[in-house]
Amino acid sequence: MNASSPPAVELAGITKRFPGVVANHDIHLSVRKGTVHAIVGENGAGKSTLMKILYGMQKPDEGTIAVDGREVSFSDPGDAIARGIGMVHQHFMLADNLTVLENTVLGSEKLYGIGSRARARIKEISDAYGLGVRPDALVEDLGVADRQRVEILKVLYRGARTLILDEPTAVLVPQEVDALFDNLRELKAEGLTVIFISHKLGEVLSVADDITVIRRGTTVASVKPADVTAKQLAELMVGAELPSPQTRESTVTDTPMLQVKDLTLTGHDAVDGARTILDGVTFTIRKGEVLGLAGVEGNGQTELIEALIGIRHADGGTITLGGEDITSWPTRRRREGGIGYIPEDRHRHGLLLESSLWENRILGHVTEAPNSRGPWLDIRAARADTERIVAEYDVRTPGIDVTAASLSGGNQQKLIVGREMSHDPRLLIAAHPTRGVDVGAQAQIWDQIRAARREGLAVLLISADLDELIGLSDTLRVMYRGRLVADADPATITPEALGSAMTGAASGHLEDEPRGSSSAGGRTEGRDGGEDR
Amino acid sequence: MSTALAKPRPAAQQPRKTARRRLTLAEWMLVIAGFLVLVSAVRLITGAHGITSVGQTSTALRLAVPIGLAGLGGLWAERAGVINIGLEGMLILGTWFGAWAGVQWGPWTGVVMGIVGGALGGLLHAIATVTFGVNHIVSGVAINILAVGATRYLSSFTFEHMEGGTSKQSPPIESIGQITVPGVSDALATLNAKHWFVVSDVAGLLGGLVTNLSLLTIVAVAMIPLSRWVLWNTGFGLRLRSCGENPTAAESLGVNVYKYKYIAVMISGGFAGMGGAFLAEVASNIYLEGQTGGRGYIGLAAMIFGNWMPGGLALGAGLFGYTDSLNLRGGGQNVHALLLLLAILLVLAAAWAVYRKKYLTGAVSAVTAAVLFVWYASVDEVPSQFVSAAPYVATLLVLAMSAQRLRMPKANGKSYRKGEGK
Amino acid sequence: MKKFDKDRLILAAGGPVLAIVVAVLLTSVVLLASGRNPVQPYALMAEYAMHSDIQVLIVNQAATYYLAALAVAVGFRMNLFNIGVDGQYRLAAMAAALVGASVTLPGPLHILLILVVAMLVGAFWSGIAGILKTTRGVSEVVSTIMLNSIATSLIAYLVLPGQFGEARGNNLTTGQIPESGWFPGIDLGAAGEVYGFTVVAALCGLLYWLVLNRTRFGFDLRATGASDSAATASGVDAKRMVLTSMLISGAVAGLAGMPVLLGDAHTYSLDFPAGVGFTGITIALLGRNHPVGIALGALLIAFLDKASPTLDYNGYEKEIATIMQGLIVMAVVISYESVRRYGLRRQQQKVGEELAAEAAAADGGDGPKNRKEVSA
Amino acid sequence: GSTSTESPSGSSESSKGKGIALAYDVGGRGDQSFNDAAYAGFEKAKKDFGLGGEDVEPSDGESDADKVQRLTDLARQGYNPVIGVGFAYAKPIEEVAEKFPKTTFGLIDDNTVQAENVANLVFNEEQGSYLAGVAAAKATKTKVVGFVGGVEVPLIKKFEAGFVQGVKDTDKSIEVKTQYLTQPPNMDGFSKPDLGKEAARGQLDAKADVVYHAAGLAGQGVIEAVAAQDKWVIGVDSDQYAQKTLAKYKERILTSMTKDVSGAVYDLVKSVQDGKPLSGETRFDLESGGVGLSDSNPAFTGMTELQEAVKKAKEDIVSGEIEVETGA
Ligand SMILES: Nc1ncnc2c1ncn2[C@@H]1O[C@H](COP(=O)(O)OP(=O)(O)OP(=O)(O)O)[C@@H](O)[C@H]1O
Ligand SMILES: Nc1ncnc2c1ncn2[C@@H]1O[C@H](COP(=O)(O)OP(=O)(O)OP(=O)(O)O)[C@@H](O)[C@H]1O
Ligand SMILES: [Mg+2]
Ligand SMILES: [Mg+2]
Repeated sequence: MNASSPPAVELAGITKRFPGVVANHDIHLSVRKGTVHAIVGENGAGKSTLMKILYGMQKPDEGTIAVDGREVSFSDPGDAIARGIGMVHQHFMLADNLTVLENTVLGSEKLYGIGSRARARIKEISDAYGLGVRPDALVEDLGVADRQRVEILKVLYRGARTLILDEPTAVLVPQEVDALFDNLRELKAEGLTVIFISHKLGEVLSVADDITVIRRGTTVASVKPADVTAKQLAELMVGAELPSPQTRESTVTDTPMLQVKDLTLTGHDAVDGARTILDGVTFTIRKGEVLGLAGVEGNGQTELIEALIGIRHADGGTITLGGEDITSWPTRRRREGGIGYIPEDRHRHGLLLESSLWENRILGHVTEAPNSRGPWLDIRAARADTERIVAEYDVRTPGIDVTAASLSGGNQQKLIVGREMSHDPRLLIAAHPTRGVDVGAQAQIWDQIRAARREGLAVLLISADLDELIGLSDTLRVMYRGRLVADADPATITPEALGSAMTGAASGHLEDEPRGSSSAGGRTEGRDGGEDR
Repeated sequence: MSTALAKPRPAAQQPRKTARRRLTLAEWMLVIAGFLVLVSAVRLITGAHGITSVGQTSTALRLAVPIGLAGLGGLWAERAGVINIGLEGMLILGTWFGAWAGVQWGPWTGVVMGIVGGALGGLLHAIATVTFGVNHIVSGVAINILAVGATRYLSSFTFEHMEGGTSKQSPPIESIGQITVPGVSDALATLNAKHWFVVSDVAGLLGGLVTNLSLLTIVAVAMIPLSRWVLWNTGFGLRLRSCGENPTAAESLGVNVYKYKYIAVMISGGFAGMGGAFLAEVASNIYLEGQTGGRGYIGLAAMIFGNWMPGGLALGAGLFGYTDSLNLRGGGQNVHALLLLLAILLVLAAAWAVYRKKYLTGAVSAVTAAVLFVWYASVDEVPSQFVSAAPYVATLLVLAMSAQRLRMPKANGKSYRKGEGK
Repeated sequence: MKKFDKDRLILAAGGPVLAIVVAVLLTSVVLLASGRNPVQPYALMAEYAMHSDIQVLIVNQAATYYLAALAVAVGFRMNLFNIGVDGQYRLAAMAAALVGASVTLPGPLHILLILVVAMLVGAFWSGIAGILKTTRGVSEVVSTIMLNSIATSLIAYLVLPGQFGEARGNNLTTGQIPESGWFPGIDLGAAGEVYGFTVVAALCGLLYWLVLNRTRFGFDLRATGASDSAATASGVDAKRMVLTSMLISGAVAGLAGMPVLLGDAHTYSLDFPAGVGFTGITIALLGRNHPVGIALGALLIAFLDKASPTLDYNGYEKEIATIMQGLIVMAVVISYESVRRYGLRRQQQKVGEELAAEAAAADGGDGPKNRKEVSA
Repeated sequence: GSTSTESPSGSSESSKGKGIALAYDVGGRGDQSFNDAAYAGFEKAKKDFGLGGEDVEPSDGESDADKVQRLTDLARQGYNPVIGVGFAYAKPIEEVAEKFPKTTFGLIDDNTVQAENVANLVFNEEQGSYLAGVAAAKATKTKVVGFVGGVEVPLIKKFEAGFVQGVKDTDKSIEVKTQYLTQPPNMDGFSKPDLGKEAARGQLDAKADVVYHAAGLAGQGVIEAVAAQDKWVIGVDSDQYAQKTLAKYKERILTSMTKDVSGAVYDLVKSVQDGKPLSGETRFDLESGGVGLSDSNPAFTGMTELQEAVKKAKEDIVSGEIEVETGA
């Protein structure tokens, strides 16, 4: 673009401290008008914090912000919006029980009212950028990709000239990512500026005009995509060489550990009555096998896990663990029976945030040694064992009496992994085990899963990170609309081919075509094709 | 308030066309008509003509107003995400301030000051819950205690020294004035007195709504559609509701969540205060210690009953006012008739449950219906002790039948801090 | 780790002390604003409470409050708000008095029977709310409010002379419990008699603590209160837990009537104390659901209750004590919350600092940190 | 430690004492009814005999122990007599009277406690109510009359029983509508005029044209509602025709069933002053004038037929010819 015009956004010397963490330290960033500027960095590097500062949601402790060459000071997002800055957050900022229209006009009612004018304007924007949103749908009825579009719509509706997209692709499948990038290019063509955050380096290299790397809260490099490779970029991010999930020595045995047959689940809710969530799900995991389950969020994976762990009761089908029918067992008995569980949302399902570490060590295993004897808790033993876990799993904490909330996400996750592994599970259900965890801890968790697998553990792995899924699994399945629609061999499959099956475009056995088009093998449904491997 | 158990998530890739099945207007009319026919039949069978008389409806309306106002107070606060169990205290402040100003400067000033008094209680609640992040229920309980102490204390400095007042009671307040729609009211009363099938019942129900209406009642009733309009049809209302659904999202769009919570809780207190003023000025014409008698809690119940919607809470308050009015107006016979009505309704519910293949529910309903019928057949009047429980039992029963469809604002009762959202 | 504990202790004590000081100051402001002496009422009340007979009254009242507050606290620990303690308490006291008056058994058995009836009836009444919540999703807040009023009607019916009650002058009672059903008190001579049941109340507190903090069941209960979703995932049957804790809460509520019934009244009559359940809510909040905290809260409220009459004798309004109660509750919860936040922030800060120091030491020691982690 | 009531002066045993002590029941002073009537007698006696005195209110939800404490406090301080207003004081007085044999304890509305130094001041409310029933029966034109009771307790049941009997004895064909406002221990029925108002409206709608209330403060609502429709209302406890707060409605207050609590308190104080303290049961009935009908409304005194019937009934009750039910 025009080199002489002032940068769209100029951040200088930004420092932001949180209790215990310096999230940003003396950050400098200059974003040219009409470009896509990518910011990369590992988890917890301080990217979101920086963007929140630019968007007025956090106040910097030090440093200045300039928009279009003029220095500004934002006291809340309203000020930033008034300056033409819009942000799509890493976590959706949508009110489920309000309609798309209401979510969109919220806070900017003065622009076009909240009635028909607003609706017309939304249609107009939606059509102009091909977003395809329905203004009167309730947000809770939308899928992730649609929600993503609503978020973008919200920003455009406010007439933003600078868009911040914080990890917009994390929950999208590759095809959806492509569609999003088309949108971004269109926006750029119109002269808008986009700040784009991701740690998926391939994406970044394909869409960005400039790249800034942040490590441990500070800018370490500014590069052009043409000048770097993904590997170089990654090493800039991490400050060291990358570990990899790829290790292939099969430990799969012939003994089935978990057998799921025709599992069916129908949801009843007040909103729309009966609805099929799981439809005849059938699969087997053998001892020493990691079965990876791919799928876009919301296609029944969560419910499948909940049915396996016993939080939900299936309407039909059987679950067999090591030859025993556990279909009618309550959660506690299943856990005592050797199911370990790393939940996808550790804050909601894995931890008592305001309780101490040793109490969190008891959670989920209160009936088992060393936590209790008879009806009594054995606090001394539980504490001792917590010390052991902290040491063995490298949980970084000054002690076991601090609350779980005061640990960082990665360390919380290590505690959970340690806890679940300490009860010698026969089956481990691991949902997004490394989500929000930094590279070091990630490798450690992978190692632990592999080590347990060697000793005969069966693992059901669910992850949105396709590299992790492919790298760790012995077998891959794809779940779509509550059914297992495809399977693949992780040794040969590509993320793209997997992605197309996740959108329902392909089914059956996915062939190992290098750039996996969606030409599916047989039209075998997951239900039938499940048992043949 | 309720700890929701795991709720199924919608499957992402299947946008559902019809999100929520609502009854159409025609279906509603049909349901209402059916109900009226049933009530009328029960009335004719039992001879309890009181159940749909003009007086009954008009009493029900008067008893429902303070509950409805308290409920509206609850609605405004909870729509913005603040649970308000301090409604009772705000109601008490409303009675005191309403009477204190009413005695000196006339009833309308009293109403205004009642609202101000309630809003002060709301302000305190907002300071505690919004600024200090105190548990909403705890703060509400504290406000209830404070309101009792403060009004008693204040009374001994004010009313005790007034002519005709004591430390527990204010002097009489001038009437706020009431209207009766001329002609219509009499005509409906005449029709009602004929005891015709359905016609008289409708006349009775309508008649009650146009007879001896206090001006404040009209104002209060108007607050229901007004609240509905403000909350759902204005930008202000949208912002306010967004604070109860997802305050972080609201914050991210530049909504000052604290401000809206403050406003909402103060309006909430204001409505409760108006309810208090109604109690002191219309329901009776004096302030009396203990006058509110737990109506704040009942209002809260009416609001939950009404699914956090103005129309629903009006229905809840109406149900409560109606059963309470039955109790106060020759309760024994009326409630006896209600037993029959309830038995018939339960038979219908049982049939519906069996049709929906919910056999257990069906069986429970059927057995309860049978018990009620036996009770109905074996006595002529229900003992007064049970009659006085009728409003509470009715509320509990209706809730038991409908509670699972309720949905409260998602962030209701959660503490919110600016800049700490994920 | 000791450092954290000390911090925690200071924080724990700091909250309430700060709060009471603030509440006293605010009350003084109220007194000043109304042209009263801002200090003398406290002096009067403190002086009055120095008397041994008033102390006995305070302790006796505190026993009732303590049990009621424990009942509320069991619910709170589960995020259940049992507003119905009052109804459960009254209904249970009435039923227990009825049964107690209509049987004669040897001493301990008689008392035991009365206690069992009280607990069962209390549990039954709260169980209705529990069942409605677990099967129909009815908010316990609403259902217990309704059940309070229904209990009133039910009691009014049952104590009618035609039913189970008997008339005694203008009063209605359930008949006198024979002496074998009286709980022996602790005679302090001129000061009066401390209810023997106070000891039982204290034991209940101990049991509460023991069950909650030292048993599997208690852990499940606390876990459910701390995070419903995490507890469910950990294998707690949330619905059963709701019902169980509702039943326990009701049973304890049933006991709340026993100090007075077995120690003094020996019958349920129209003037049996009501409203105890609501005071219990206040006290549970004051005591932060901790058995010792609740005991202190119960004593504080009982003190305000029993020492306030002296204000009347000395030309002050007794309502000053009520205002103080409200202000204390408000101030206490605000200061608890502030202190809790402060504590959490401080802890996170410390964790951060210690880890940073550790990392610095490690970095100084051997090579890049990441390498070390992966090889660990 | 010491007890709160160990009086350092030791004056407690002097016969004259510090004056009169009055301990109220729930509601306390300002209830415009029972407690206020006791207060009136207390004030009058203080003035007439030049005595000091103390009146004390109860707290919410208190137990017998608190009442015992209160009475002990008062007796120790040397008050004599010590009067407990309301039957709730029965047990506490029984206990405290034993400890203070030289103090006279007055107990209003209860006769279950027998002791040398306890004066049970009880009223035959049913007798007065009977007269109210007769008056209502004579005044009604629609042959429907109403009774509104505050809280359904035995005391108020007595009012109802006498009233119903009075009506029925006068004219069997008259229908009596009975309505209670609340159930114990919910005492709202004595303090919520709005409930009284709606209940009275219900009875008026059911054609009642004379309504008798025994509902304390809630009765004000009854009076307001009945007066608004120009029907007759019969007051209770004191002469409500003369009450200032009710001046607006006094034309429609036919009469009031008076219960002379004030006089009872005064009599008791007087007896103590005279050195012959009342002991045991003292009945305030029609004969003694402890209960009766007020006649300050000229409209009432002008109804000759009614007056004759009332007079006759009164004579019959006094002579024992008519035995009035108490509803127990
Ligand atoms: N409100 C807050 N209070 C305290 N610490 C915070 C807060 N927000 C962020 N942090 C901390 O600041 C650091 C930077 O967080 P930030 O969210 O900016 O990281 P990020 O680079 O966006 O990571 P990710 O890739 O995981 O999204 C982290 O250690 C985080 O825990
Ligand atoms: N919203 C928040 N409010 C308060 N504190 C927070 C918040 N988010 C994070 N923190 C704190 O910030 C610190 C770091 O948390 P976070 O999980 O983001 O770290 P991280 O850098 O991502 O670490 P890891 O690499 O182990 O995942 C912790 O002390 C955490 O308690
Ligand atoms: Mg992190
Ligand atoms: Mg981020």
